[in-house]
Amino acid sequence: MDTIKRIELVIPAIELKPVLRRLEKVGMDKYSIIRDVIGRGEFGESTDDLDGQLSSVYILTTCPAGEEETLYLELQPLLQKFGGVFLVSDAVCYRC
Amino acid sequence: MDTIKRIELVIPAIELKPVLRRLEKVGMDKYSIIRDVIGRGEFGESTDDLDGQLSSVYILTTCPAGEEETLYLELQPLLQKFGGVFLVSDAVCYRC
Amino acid sequence: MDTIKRIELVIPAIELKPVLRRLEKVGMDKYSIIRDVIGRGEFGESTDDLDGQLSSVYILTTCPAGEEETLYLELQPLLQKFGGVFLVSDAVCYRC
Amino acid sequence: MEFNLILSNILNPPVLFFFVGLLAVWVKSDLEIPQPLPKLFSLYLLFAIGFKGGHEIVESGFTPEVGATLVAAVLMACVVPIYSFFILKLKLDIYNAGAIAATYGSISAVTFITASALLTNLEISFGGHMVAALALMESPAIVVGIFLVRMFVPQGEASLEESEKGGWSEVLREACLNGSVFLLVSSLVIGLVTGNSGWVKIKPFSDELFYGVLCFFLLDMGLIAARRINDLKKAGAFVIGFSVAMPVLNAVIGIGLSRLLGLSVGNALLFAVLCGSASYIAVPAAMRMSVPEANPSLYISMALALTFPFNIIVGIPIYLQIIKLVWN
Amino acid sequence: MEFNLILSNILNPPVLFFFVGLLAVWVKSDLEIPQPLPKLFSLYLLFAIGFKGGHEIVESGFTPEVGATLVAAVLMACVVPIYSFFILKLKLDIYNAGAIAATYGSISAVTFITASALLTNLEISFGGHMVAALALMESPAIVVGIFLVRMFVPQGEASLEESEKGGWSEVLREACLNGSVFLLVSSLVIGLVTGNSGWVKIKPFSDELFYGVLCFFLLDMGLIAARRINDLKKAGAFVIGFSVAMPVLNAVIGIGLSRLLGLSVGNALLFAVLCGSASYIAVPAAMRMSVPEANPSLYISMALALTFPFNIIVGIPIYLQIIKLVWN
Amino acid sequence: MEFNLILSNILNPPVLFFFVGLLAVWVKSDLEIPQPLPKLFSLYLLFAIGFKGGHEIVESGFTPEVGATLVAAVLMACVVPIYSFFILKLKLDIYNAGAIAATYGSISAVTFITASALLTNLEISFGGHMVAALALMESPAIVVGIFLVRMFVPQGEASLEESEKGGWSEVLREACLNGSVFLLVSSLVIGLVTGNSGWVKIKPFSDELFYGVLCFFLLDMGLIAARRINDLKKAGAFVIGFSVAMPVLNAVIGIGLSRLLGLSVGNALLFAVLCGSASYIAVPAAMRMSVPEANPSLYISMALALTFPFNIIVGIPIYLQIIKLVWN
Ligand SMILES: Nc1ncnc2c1ncn2[C@@H]1O[C@H](COP(=O)(O)O)[C@@H](O)[C@H]1O
Ligand SMILES: Nc1ncnc2c1ncn2[C@@H]1O[C@H](COP(=O)(O)O)[C@@H](O)[C@H]1O
Ligand SMILES: Nc1ncnc2c1ncn2[C@@H]1O[C@H](COP(=O)(O)O)[C@@H](O)[C@H]1O
Ligand code: NA
Ligand code: NA
Ligand code: NA
Repeated sequence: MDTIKRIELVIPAIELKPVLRRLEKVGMDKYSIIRDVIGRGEFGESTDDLDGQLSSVYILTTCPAGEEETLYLELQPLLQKFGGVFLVSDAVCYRC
Repeated sequence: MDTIKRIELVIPAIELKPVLRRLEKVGMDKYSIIRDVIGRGEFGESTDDLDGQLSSVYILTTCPAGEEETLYLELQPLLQKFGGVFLVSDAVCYRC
Repeated sequence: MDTIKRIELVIPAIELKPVLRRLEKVGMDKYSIIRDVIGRGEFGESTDDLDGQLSSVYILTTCPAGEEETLYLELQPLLQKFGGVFLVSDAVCYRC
Repeated sequence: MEFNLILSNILNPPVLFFFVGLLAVWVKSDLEIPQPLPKLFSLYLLFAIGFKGGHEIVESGFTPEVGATLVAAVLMACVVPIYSFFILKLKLDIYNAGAIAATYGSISAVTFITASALLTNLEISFGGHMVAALALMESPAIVVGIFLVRMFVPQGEASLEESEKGGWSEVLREACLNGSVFLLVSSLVIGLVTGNSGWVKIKPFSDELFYGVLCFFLLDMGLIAARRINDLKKAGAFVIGFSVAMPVLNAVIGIGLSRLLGLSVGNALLFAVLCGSASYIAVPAAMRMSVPEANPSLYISMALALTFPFNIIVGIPIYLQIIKLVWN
Repeated sequence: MEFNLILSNILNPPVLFFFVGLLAVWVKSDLEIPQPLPKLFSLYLLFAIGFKGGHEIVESGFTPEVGATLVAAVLMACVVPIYSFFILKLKLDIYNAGAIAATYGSISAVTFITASALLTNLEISFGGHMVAALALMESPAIVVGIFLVRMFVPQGEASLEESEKGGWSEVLREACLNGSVFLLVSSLVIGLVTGNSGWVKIKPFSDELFYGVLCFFLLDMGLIAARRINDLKKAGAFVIGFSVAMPVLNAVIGIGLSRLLGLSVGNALLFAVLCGSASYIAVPAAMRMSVPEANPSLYISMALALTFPFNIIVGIPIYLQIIKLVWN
Repeated sequence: MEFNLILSNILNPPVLFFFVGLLAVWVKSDLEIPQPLPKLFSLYLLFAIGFKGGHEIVESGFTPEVGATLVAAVLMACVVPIYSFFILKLKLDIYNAGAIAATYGSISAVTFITASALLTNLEISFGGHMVAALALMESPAIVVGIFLVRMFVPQGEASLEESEKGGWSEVLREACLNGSVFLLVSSLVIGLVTGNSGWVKIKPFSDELFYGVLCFFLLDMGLIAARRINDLKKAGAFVIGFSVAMPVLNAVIGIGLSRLLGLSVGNALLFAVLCGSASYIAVPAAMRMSVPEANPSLYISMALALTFPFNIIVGIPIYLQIIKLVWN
């Protein structure tokens, strides 16, 4: 029952592997992934038509307060280059 | 690194287009969509059997504090008529 | 426009039915389900290869403050045995 | 005799797979066919039946019988929802009465396909234009149903809807352009214009796999129907009675019309099945949008969990038996 | 001679596509077959093999050999997990020993299918009742495995489980009614009851596409097996040795039994393959629920990333070679 | 004459289904083919075309013409992006110029398949090695495109990219190992090594369903192309002109080369189509990673919403007409 940070990422599907590598690097090795996310952002529309190479994935993970900064520093170059969303909110974790 | 409002919608799949039109109308033109959501609400069960016409979609978007009201006013007639969920929570946006 | 608790669960797909039964038991009969979630947790990797029997589902539901404890007590044995995540955050519900 | 027909209908693999689906749910097996596989099967079946219909119209030509059948089809699709509505209004509110009426005025492509598989089995011929009749009967009931609701609902209540949905033209457009109808009609037209050379190349795909895909589709229908049957437990005897009696009534009227028009046995059966079947895809989708006040789990479940199995299992052979009796 | 058989087995397109899958992962190609396409292929293969089996039982009739084979099949499915359990308990905890024992007592339908494809290739006949044996061998090991775990785990620990899962009847029901077994048995029964008329209509679908779909399915199996192999890096030599030695042992026992029962060469190979293969779908799904304390990535990966490729690539031709030597 | 060819091309069911897809979007029908069904169709088409190509190379043998064609193919795949780049740089920034150049240097498998379907229709023969040419032409343009971008972009800007993406070896690996190329080449090799015995078993799957699956795939392409056309509204006349003029130019150069090499009419058409088509899958996927500064909706939409329909509808018959004129 800890108060933790709940991190949400929406990133291009083709960036999933490098992003997970960085998540694990900073010790956030528990996460959930929802694939086939579509939407619209600064880089235009993200769809799953054709081969799905423009679709996005949604990643949910948690961390103790403060560590979200570490992750952000790690991910920032990727986010800047390939786009994506990085949201942090507060939550209480009963099991995670 | 702004504090923003994080808006979650769960609406009938067939209402996706009109809802997106209203999102864009109020200037929330960045969003993510997860399709094939099922569940249960006031209007009964939402499933994706048959042709999937009863399934729902989940929409995630963000806005500066205060603007969620504008969106709600815009969506309220649709929500009332076709059902759906409109949740708002606080988040810190590192990139969105 | 009530302040409510927003509950997120990530559980093994094969546990969906018993979990929903318990949700309904404690009166949380409005929820959304996203299937085909993959990820990594304490119990190792959750994938949807083969027949998908190791994939997870994500459940989103809401309740008045305080009732999350009731749900947690109900779900705890399942979570302990089969794994899964139970996160609670604050939200404002315009319609849910 | 009749029992024999029912048996030979039931011993068809596709119908048996429908039972497998029902059984799987009843014994709580975890068998399931996840989306979009059912979608694949239904796209395939619409494609195959449309293409074959188009091809066969080329073979047979456009005769007066064809014309008369198509006119009768549209007529039935408009009239059935009207009398259904007034029957339903006896016990249900206007919204649900309108939505259910539209459901029964429209058709079920899979019921049609199952009937045509039985005919092929029994070596009774039928015309490709019956597919055109199928296509023509899908949408009119939607328009009639919505019209009836708007007629009978007090003015004020319906106003938001109009502005939101763009009124009649929008409804008409959506009724005629839903994906299933569009694919079916397109395939029919392509089957028509590409003639024999197109047919030869498509046949191994659209004809020879047909039976197998139909088995899988009916397996899924069985799974869904069994799950939906629960939705009807709360509904009373009226609703359940309607779901079984209405198809028979409509089919018998269809048989009468077929006799008047001098249709062949095969065409008469398909026409009866079109009249007697109810839509659980196109119409529910339209009603969900246009009459959101009605309860989808009611009208979908009636069409899918009662009328569909009834037609598939006993309706089709009974209609055929009646036709055989009358025609001889 | 033996090498020749291995080669002609490997040069089968389905086996080659398995290699393509392995290779794709090793060279880090982004080739993938997203869900539910693998599910479609497996539903299709179960349907096709069940239907054909049913059809062929009609052709051949129910002989004493058939009865004896089915009894032997259930016997092996019960005995294999028992001796496997005691071997595994030497190095592993009771939960993992039970789950792995169940895995090896059950069967892999795709290994069976690949073996039957090789037989068809070599024009060696086999009986439709072997599919019934396959179906009968899928579930007993689940029950035996769970039973062994409950026997050997101290009382207190298992109590929560019982109350949660509803005890034995629930376990038995789930073991016998998992989706794969249910579809396989249903298709077999439908193939049986619809006889030749059903077969003729289904054949183009279930028989002629079989090889192509098997290629795609094995391609996917290759992709998965290659990814899973990493899970075994941490597992020691005991686990790896077990994954290869156990199938050979079980297959050889199966060959002995076949000889005693006087089975034909084709049936003996299929029986050996059933004994020697391990389940990576039905059993893991059941163990995940009933023995959550065991590590799924261990027992799935053993069956899928070691035993399956071993059987597919060298096991099947070796078993056939042994049978040929003994039978002549 | 030429008009006649265009007509007989258009009256092919697959091309007509492309129009159905376009039409469905224009009339706002809700017809759609959800993922991963399009993925299934494209996996199937690559498998089928690869396997058949491999089989036919066995039949025909490796002649000098084959060798010359393959060399010419790689040459064109390297040269086209270079001159395209300099043309594009006149109006666009370096990133977009590079990405679009790569797109046009690579090929579209479906355009190739549609052309081969027309040839089969007209009973004009062509060699299995053209599939090898297709495979060889898919990737070089990716490397050339990235190389051009790196050459012309000021040093500092590109530095992060290198470190992130692991430099050239990584790019090369990904270019050669993307899923489509990998499956195509694997199927070709398997078709080669399994010879006639493999072909006989796979043919009902890979050959006889081909036309039907192609119809569904082109239906989906029509749906996507119609939706993408909006992305081009903002793009100017230069971009639109390039999307139509470039394929013609490249195809004509391809025809000239074919003449020099003495290719047959069928092979010349396929070579022209390879040169004239643009990639909307493999290359965009690579460019999205390697040149994220370029706008995917621009280069995908050019290739998919303009060049692809142009080739499918009028390009292919025009190229064939030119070849016929020159060859006679
Ligand atoms: N404010 C936002 N809220 C939710 N999702 C977003 C938001 N901005 C971007 N996205 C998602 O992230 C993807 C990439 O965004 P971008 O890099 O801005 O193009 C988009 O396709 C959306 O799915
Ligand atoms: N409280 C809730 N929490 C999460 N999802 C909900 C909730 N209420 C409704 N939903 C979702 O929204 C859909 C439509 O809700 P309704 O309009 O109330 O029938 C349902 O099918 C659920 O998927
Ligand atoms: N901290 C977390 N944040 C997000 N998802 C998680 C987290 N921990 C576990 N999960 C998800 O829950 C599933 C089961 O977790 P576990 O029971 O810990 O193996 C995992 O496969 C993940 O999808
Ligand atoms: Na009707
Ligand atoms: Na075994
Ligand atoms: Na090209």
